Amino acid sequence: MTALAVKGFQAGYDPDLPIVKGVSFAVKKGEAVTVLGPNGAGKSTLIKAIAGQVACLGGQVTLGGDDITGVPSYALAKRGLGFVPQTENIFAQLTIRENLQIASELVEKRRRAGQIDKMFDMFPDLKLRPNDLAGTLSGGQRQMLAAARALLTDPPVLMLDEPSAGLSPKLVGQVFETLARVHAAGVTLILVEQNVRAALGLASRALVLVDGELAHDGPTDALQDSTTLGRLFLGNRTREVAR
Amino acid sequence: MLAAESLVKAFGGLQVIQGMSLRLGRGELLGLIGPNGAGKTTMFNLLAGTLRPSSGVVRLDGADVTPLSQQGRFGRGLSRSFQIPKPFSRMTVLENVMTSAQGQVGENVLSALFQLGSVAAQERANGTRARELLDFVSLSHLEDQPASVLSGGQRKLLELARVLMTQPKVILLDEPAAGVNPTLLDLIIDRIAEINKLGIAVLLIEHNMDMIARLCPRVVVMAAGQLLAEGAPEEVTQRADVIEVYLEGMPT
Amino acid sequence: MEYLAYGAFFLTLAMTYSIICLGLNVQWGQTGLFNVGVAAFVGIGAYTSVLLTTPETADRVGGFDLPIAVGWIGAALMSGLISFFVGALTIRMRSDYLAITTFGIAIALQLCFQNLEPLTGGVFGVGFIPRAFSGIQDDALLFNYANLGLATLLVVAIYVVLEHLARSPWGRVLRAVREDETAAQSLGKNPTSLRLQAFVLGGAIMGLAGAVQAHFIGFVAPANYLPMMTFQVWAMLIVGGSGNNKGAIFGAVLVWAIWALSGSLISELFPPDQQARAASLQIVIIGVMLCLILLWRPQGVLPERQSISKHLGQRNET
Amino acid sequence: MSPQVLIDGLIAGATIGLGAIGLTLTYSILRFANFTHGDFLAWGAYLTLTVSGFLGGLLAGLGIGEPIGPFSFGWGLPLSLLAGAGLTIVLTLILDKILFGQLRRRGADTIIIVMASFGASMALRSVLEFIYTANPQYLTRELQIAQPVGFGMRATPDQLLTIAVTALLVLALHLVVTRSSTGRSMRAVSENPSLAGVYGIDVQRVIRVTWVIGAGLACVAGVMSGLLVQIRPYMGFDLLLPLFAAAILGGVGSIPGALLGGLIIGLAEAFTVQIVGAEWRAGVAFVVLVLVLIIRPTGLFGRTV
Repeated sequence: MTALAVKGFQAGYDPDLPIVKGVSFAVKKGEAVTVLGPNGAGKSTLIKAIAGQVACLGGQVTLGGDDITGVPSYALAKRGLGFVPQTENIFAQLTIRENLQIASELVEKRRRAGQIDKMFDMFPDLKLRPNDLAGTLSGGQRQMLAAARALLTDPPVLMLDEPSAGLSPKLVGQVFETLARVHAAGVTLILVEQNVRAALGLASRALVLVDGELAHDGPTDALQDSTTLGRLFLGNRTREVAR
Repeated sequence: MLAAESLVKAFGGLQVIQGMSLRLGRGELLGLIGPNGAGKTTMFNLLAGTLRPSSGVVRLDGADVTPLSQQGRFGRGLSRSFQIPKPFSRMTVLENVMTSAQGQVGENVLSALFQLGSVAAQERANGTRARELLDFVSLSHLEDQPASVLSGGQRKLLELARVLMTQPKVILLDEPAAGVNPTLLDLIIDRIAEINKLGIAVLLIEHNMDMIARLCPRVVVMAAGQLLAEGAPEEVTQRADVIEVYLEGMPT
Repeated sequence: MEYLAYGAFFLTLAMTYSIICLGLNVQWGQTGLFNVGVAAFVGIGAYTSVLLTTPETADRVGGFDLPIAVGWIGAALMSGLISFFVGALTIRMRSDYLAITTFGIAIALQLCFQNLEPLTGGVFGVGFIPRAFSGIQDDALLFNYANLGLATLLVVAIYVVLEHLARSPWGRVLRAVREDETAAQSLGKNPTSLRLQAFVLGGAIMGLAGAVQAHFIGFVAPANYLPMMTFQVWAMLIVGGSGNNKGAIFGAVLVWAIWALSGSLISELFPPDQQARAASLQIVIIGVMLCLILLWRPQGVLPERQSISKHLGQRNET
Repeated sequence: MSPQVLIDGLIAGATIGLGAIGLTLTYSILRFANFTHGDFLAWGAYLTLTVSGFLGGLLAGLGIGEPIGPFSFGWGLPLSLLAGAGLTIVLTLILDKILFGQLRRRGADTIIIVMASFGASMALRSVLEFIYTANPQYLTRELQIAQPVGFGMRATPDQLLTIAVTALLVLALHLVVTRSSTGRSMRAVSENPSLAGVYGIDVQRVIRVTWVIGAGLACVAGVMSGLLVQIRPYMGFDLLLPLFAAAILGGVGSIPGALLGGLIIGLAEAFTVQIVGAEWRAGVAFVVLVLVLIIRPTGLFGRTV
């Protein structure tokens, strides 16, 4: 059962210069997939475009079989495609509770308060001072709030853009622990990461993007030994891995 | 030529650069590598003067340039490229290079109106030099085209020509190979080596290790805002701690 | 005969609008500065020149009885100076702050024109302004042709100077700043100073146009410099093609023609007591036209062209 | 100087403040300086006037056309105001649909949208002038006598009512924006529209709500100004600079700021009329604007809704 699929997908900021150049893959329901690749390969652009944040320049995206190409991001959120951007992923000028309240409007009225409480239980840091502005949170707490916001609606598919960026190793551990729990609960995860080790620990399958093209698609076991990985990130990584 | 001495840079409470030093010798070609989030770009901005360090000293040709802005350092022969090149896309390729020339008399409206002779002479001289540089980066066939038609790799080459047009003594190149197809990559590598042969010192931030290995006799590896390793590329990339930081993204 | 004289009169006014439009093109077309106070800068020029060139009168300050040419130069300098102050205050800020401030300047100066009676003659303004070629004023046709010739000459001269500037290093770096301010800055250019230069130059040209117009019509009054005028000039530039000096001139003539024709059409169609009311339809036409052009052809009739330095010949020459 | 200045300033300031709130909201949520906002005030006043023309006869026929209590108008006016506000809202929504929304969708520069608003403003005002002529019109012909309200100040019941209505509307709006889910969404969109989409907020809907609030308040402000002074096609245009000055003085995006800015400008105008002379009144807003830009360009309340 396919949760999300892209076919011949092209995306970018300038129609003449696509950053993602014809990528195709399908993610099964309940799968955890990580998108890896060197800097500037188009990883972020890929998931931003799937989430409706960057223009899709060609190809098709389907969510649970429905065509969602070009659907605006708010409608995707309503259809259960959760997305956590890498930076500026919370409203700093709103309170912590308000951030969650906005997200809660996507669930039925009677479940809203319960879902917010559930998130407070999941991320106890947020419960300490829920009526403070979210802008006062530390970097790690911001990521927690961003994740809580996305998880609040129980999305069947959740995409995250570098959730570990700028976090200390301890916090990275916490974030991935949380993601593992989320995944265990049946959520399909698509994860763009720079932290290869952490990502491989969580995901069962890796997509490697190089220069906007899919260079590798397969189970993470194959990538576990560090020579392959070293070559991917430090050595002549492009062609041989691709084919 | 260009030296950083125990630079520290903090954003809010977060120390991104934690006492980093490096030295770029006269006419040297030095590579700066490290995983994402290691602080390379911040380091680069500190050297170029785009950012001011919280503490530490930047020296250019022996002189302390720490208080100087990017413009000030620029005037002393330090030029930088951008990771994502920003050509003026509605201007022609030639104009893009011409615009980079420094000290143009005609860039003031009054001089442009009244000092016709010196403006014309300077334009001719700059035009000749700009065309030489376009020959150098193999873009001369496109000189009358708007920069918007250039491919990603060609934009990198144009950026190189623009940087050279400023007649720098030191250039800082931020990922000149990112998003470049293999054919143009060879050309870029070749041109950077050529530039270096002219006696211009080059500091190169790059993720493409092939390129680093081919160009740089010496590399500096950064991790978590600090110096992790230093030496020849072949040695450095074999080190376990270097491989480790690349896989961990952001180590302690 | 009468038609010929009217034609010359019409074209002369169109030429004065062309000059204003060329000034606005320096500010908007080449630099991207949104000036909503065009009428004020034109008015400053007009009043300055009037002050310098009219004979001394008992009930007004000034009246220096200087030659018309001195009035024109003074007009350009004065408008340029005011532009400098407005620009220095707002050019660093968000682009729409300049719009709001210039809008404010237009209203404030309108008040000054009305209320500083000893200087401006109040709401009734100043009449009997010395006119160029006043020696042949009795021969209406010849007089109109002479004025048309002079105005056209000025338009051509300003056009040539502006084209020269567009192809100069100044024009080039101005385009660079307009396209990408931070990139230009990283090449050691100073965007604020460049923008300010363009704003002042444009303001000075508008001031000159105001003086030329005042000496042609023969009187100035606050009602000549209402926001209406700003709006007309904007429509001219956008329709003609901003960024293109030929477009600015073409737009001025075209919109002025539409304006004049719709005006005479209204006076034909509506009874005299309804004409003031119907005149507002003219404004609706221009307003709707401006919006439609912005929606469907934002580049105008004559889009901007590449302007290349004239010192760069063909490649093989160098 | 008589203390009367204070109350005159407050009354003028209330109108400016109400208008400035709409302007500041569109400025922070749609992110452009809207030059048509002044004309919304004028359209609101004329639409209300037109409806009340129809309604006046009807209500008089029903025998309830008489002035209410101490006020100069009957039940016809509040009813027409509701209808007028509705029509003004429809007008702004249409304008957004055919002009601003189109430009937004094409990714036009802010400044192009500002320019379009400038063109639309001229056209809107001239349509009014064509339909209603430039002659001033009045919502009521009843004469009112100013009553003493203490401290040597006098005010008519209508004037006091406008202050009360302003206070009520601003309080209500403040509660909506700070407490309701719609207000939350508005604040979110003003901070970061693309993130708002990720959170599941329909940005287009928030934009429509913004127009509804802005147009509604503009209509009320226009009617208040029409009730106390007169209705002219240029009334909105003449108020535009004070509106901008108030919004910038209060800090773009701040509702209390816009009201406070409006009151300050109203007071400054009243003082100017007393000290310098009525002919310089329109220049006050410009002076305030320039002072704000020099001293504190972010305004009194920075940048939060």
